Amino acid sequence: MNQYLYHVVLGIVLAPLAGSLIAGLFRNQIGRLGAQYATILGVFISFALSLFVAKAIWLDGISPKDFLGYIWMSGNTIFPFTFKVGFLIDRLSALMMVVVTFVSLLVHIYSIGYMADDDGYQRFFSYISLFTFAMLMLVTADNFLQLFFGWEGVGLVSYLLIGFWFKKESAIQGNLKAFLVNRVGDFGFILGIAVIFTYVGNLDYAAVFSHATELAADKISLFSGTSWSVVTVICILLFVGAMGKSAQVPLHVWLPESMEGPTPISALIHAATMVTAGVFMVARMSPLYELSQTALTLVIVIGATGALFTGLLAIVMNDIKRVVAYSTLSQLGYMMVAMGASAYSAGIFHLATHACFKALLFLGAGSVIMAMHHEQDMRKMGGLWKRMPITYICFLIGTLALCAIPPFAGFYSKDTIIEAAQLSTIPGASYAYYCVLIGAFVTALYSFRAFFLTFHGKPRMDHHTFEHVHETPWVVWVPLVLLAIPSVLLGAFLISPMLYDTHTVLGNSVTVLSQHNVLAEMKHEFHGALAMIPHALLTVTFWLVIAGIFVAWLAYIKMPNLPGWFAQRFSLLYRVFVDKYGFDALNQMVFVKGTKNFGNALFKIGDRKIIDGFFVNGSGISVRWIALRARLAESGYLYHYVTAMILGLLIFLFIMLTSGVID
Amino acid sequence: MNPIPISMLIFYLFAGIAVLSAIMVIASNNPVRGVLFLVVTFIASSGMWMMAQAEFLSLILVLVYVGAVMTLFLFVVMMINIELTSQKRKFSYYLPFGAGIILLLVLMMLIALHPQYFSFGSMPSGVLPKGANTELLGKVLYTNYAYPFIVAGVLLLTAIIAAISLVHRRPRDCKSQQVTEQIKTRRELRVRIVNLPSEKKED
Amino acid sequence: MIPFTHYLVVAALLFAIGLAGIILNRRNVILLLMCVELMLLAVNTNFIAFSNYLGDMAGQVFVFFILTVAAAEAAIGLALVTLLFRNRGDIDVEKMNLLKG
Amino acid sequence: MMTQIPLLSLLIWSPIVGAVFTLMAGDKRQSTWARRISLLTVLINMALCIPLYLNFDQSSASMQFTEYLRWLPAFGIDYELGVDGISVALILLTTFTTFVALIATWHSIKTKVAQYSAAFLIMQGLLVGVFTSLNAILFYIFWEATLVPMFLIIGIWGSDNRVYAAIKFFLYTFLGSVLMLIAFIYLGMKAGTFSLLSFYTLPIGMTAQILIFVAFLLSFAIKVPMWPVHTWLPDAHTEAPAGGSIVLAAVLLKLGAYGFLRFSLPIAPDASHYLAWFMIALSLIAVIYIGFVAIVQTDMKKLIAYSSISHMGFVTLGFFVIYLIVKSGHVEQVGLAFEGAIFVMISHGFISGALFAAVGYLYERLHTRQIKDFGGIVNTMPLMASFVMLFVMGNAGLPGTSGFVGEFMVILGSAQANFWVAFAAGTTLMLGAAYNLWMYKRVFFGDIVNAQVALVRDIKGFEVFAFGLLGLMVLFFGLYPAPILNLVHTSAQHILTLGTMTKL
Repeated sequence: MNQYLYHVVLGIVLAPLAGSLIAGLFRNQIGRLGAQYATILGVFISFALSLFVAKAIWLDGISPKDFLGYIWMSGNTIFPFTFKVGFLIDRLSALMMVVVTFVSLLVHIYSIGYMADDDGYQRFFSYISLFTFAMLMLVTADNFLQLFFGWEGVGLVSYLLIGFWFKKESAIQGNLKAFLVNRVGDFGFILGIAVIFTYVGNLDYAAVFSHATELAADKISLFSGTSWSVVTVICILLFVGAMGKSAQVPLHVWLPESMEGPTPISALIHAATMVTAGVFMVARMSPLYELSQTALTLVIVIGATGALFTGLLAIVMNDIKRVVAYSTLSQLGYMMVAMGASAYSAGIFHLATHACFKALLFLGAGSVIMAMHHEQDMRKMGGLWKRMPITYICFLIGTLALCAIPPFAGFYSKDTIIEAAQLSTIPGASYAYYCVLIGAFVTALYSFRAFFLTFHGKPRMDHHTFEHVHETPWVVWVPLVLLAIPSVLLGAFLISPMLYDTHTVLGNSVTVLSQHNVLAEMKHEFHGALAMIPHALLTVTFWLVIAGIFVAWLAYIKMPNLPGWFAQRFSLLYRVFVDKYGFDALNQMVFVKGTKNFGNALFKIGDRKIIDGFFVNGSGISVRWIALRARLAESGYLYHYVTAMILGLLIFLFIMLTSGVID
Repeated sequence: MNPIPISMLIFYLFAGIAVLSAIMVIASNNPVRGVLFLVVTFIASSGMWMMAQAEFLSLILVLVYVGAVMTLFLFVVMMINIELTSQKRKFSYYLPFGAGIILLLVLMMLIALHPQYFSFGSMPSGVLPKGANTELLGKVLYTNYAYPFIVAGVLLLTAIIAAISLVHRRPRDCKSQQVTEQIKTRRELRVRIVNLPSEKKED
Repeated sequence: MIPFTHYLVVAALLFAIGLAGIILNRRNVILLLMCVELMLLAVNTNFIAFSNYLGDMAGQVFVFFILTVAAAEAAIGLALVTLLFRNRGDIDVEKMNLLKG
Repeated sequence: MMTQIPLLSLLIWSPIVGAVFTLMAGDKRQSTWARRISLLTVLINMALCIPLYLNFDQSSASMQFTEYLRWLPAFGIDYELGVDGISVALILLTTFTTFVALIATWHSIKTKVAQYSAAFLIMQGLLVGVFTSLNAILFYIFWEATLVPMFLIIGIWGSDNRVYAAIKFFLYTFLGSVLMLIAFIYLGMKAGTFSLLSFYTLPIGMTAQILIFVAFLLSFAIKVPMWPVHTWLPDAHTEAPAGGSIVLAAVLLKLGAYGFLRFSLPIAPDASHYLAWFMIALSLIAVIYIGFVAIVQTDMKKLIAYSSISHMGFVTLGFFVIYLIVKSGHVEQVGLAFEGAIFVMISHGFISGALFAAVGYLYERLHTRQIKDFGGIVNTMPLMASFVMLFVMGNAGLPGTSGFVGEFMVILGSAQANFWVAFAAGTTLMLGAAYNLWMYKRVFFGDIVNAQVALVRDIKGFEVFAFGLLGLMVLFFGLYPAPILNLVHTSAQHILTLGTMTKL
């Protein structure tokens, strides 16, 4: 069974890689169809095998398995370490594998239609398969090295895909920004790994987790006079990595700009999978995070801040994809709040439902964009519901799920998170609770704003364009439908097994200390998925959502002048939102310009002036200066030389006589 | 006070002549006179050498040096027509400097000769073997110093060849045809093709 | 016998005069050659004095060779002077500063 | 174990003999014969490397394949050769790099091809000589001799400002070496022989050790180059032809690092220990300062040259951070940073070589190296762009490429010493990505900016072959670094034992 399962896991991970290599290396030989089928087959195999592994884990109940791939490197007495590539198959990674391969498969299919008339067709499929491979490496890793490999690997493919349309200046600007901001996170991440390694001497999860309590007891002094628990330092550093990858404030700036990539990418990478890697990582590291109250506080505060404040920005965005992108930022904040509240299962639950409905929203938006001939500005849409009914319904389902309307999937996961934040006792939890509560209102407002602007109201494009808008081909809408189904049902079906059953879906692959266990408290209130619906009607969350929808309807359908009036009345606030709290300006000023200026200063003053100018060329110049003066002694006259000789002779004679050498 | 021996007197005479005429060599304005004073110096020195029992060399100095080398000097001085523009002024201008240096040098040597530094006692003082100076020299020269002697001969030969080849005048202003040069020439050496832009019409 | 040091003093004087000649002479190259001859003479005198004092023929042999070399030197030097005069028209020492840095 | 064939001598002298034949072949008939002979010579040398690698006993720390010929016994100067694992790795790198440099610039050199190829062959032989010498004077001779072919390559086949660059290169590196010679002579006088292994066991006082260390430091630091004696490198690289840049970056810079581990650490361990903080500070300045400087470069070659300096900062950091690790009590773990540094040396050879080759290809086609003259190359040279993406990512230290492995090991090792050292070293993750990708964006991405770019043709033939080989190396050692590390484990341990043992 073990050997068998090992090969299955290898198949899951390597099938997309094989597809990617075939599509990438032989793109001219196999053509568009070949590339498309090779990659889809690869991902499909991966998906099917993931389901098989999932079945083995949950239904057959096999215990977590740790497979050794190969020894990356190992050493001798002065190098008593072993770095390896290995696969950890447990409940968490099985769930992630299913989510990743499922969304990836649908995005592959969807891309057939979306990318149909693009020159880089094969390249595109090669990239997304490569991404699937990297993501699978990330979720199946059994050690930090491989985690980091997958971590950076998805970053690379994300970079390549955002810049897929490399002729577009905004695209290549966006991908550079995405990679660099991610690298800032990775900087923290690798330092975290380094600290772990210093104290444990091993990068395997199992070894690290078994040393967790010692890490919590050890102290590290980073600044003189301070003394921190090692586990806190590790968790904060790793969380910096998660902030980069999962776009948490203040490292969130890259995600909106990543929307310059093709829409399927936004769905796959920047909504469903890659950006949730940080959430996954925190869940995976739960045995460490549980031991550090400080780190959990940081997680919950950062998460809550992101959940509320990036949501507010979505209200003023006009680009349909940007709205969805900011909503992703907001939802990622929710997931982090769940992590911070130690409700790891709830966070992962939200991750799964969010993967479905956010992918649905993105693909729906992509469908709209396709129909509108790559127009993304919502101010030029409107009234599309008649023209593209399937997209309309799917988008509505996605929006409802996002807004947490019962009984859609988002309701169950999000409601749980809000409640978890309320119950959590760690510092910062109450702040988080109010953030996510207001966030629910904001979510409803912006998502229905986008919905109304796009599908309702009067068409704001010219008549000719409107006439030509029609439903997209089946390869596009079938994935929408396939995603819409779980967006409706997943929550209700999964909530009990995920959160409350005796043997939950995640089981012992996450660790929760009893004093943090908010889900255990909530379990007493839980009486089945259906019972939650009437109960929800009595909660403040639900009514905030309804209020949000109502305001959106009021402002964008009933009284379309309201937003303009509002923007004028509160122009300062409006500007703050449009400027995205000034993060972009700050980055541009401090980091981009600052780096360039600093580099220029070092180069021009340090290298050119001081080192090269003063020392290097200076020594050359001084030699020349001395030589120019020394040559004057060379008069060329014989008698001068003779005089010099005699004087020298005299001096030596004198020295010999006085020093008594002759004796 | 002991009477000064006659040999000492003779030595002082020679020495005085040598030094004085040496001074005249460098002080005289006319090169011909300078050469002649040099001859006097050599002859006086020859006398001193004679007194030091180096008869052969002293005669050789007169015969070969004065007879041949100095004559050569005279020839050259006379052959080259030097304008005797007065440079006396410069001479006297530099004289104190030169005299100072000489003085210092001589002083230093005199000090060096002082017994305190120059201990003769440690030197093996000996007497030249009995016999004719020429024979003695010949014996050593043709036995122990045979090779240097040969080399000296070669050196003289080389000097002769060098002197001749330096001064030898080739027939000048001979305008002969050099066929090889003409054949070996290439086009690039003779003709240069220049691209001249055609003139544009004034608009 | 004439004291040995007398010879050395005379030789030193001759040598110094030769040197002074080189320094003071600004006119012609031939005088330089003559000064060199003078210095060689001084050196030879020293050799002879030592030879006599030490009773060793080696000093005289040296003088013999020095005479040879001096003759060769004089011959080549004069040839050069001739050549110089032929090419430049004068043998003025002050105009010979091709080595000027 | 002992082979009858003097393998090392063959590796040193056969390229030089080949160079003589190449020169004899001359530039007649479009230099066909010169090219063929030089290629054949390099291939023979690569074949010679196979028995070297296979017969090398990885479990032994002693010098292997030793050769000994009496040369100047009166002075203790002998023809003494031998290799350990680190030398073998560098010899393989040298041979491989020369091969790549020759085929990468197969068509780009048009004048004096025979002399050009011969210079490379001679340099290869001399470099192998440096890596195999076990006698200080022999080492010094090879060390200085390598300057000559490089000087010629830059000075003859370089671009506009080549004379300034060549002289700067020569004088700069020469200056440092002289002090090394003085240190050698001192050691030689003291030991009575110039044999390297006898230097290792020679007890030396602290003051003498520090003086020796400083003398070595100047010589090796200039060669590495370390900040602040690095300014010759950007100029030399900028002006050198592509092949010269490849060899310069891939192998010549490693001479300095090799010197540190072969001479400074074992001969003056106490001084190394005493001055470790200074070396670490210089290394970190190199990593950060040079990273910033690289960002603002406008010339592609300069940018890559600066990135080389930054990477070499990692090498020296790895060498000297071991003393901090020892001090912080992780004595048994010093191998990580140290071997990481060695790995950076090897990996940097592949990546920077490839990047310089890439700039060479672009220069050959567009006759400019200025970043602003490019843009949208990916439209016309997709294959080239793909390869360069791989190398740029390797240069930025992406996991899965060889560039990552060494940096990862050094950062992890530094964290064992001090968190802030690792912090400073880790900034390269951001800076490296910034300068590499920003350059890539401006050169390759975007729309076609001018007519020259629109007409340029993609790489093909030998160019693709060279890139393919390098890319294979970058990926292979990124995914499976064990072969190199297995090669150097025992030798590194031996050097570390010597380097952490007091000689007072």
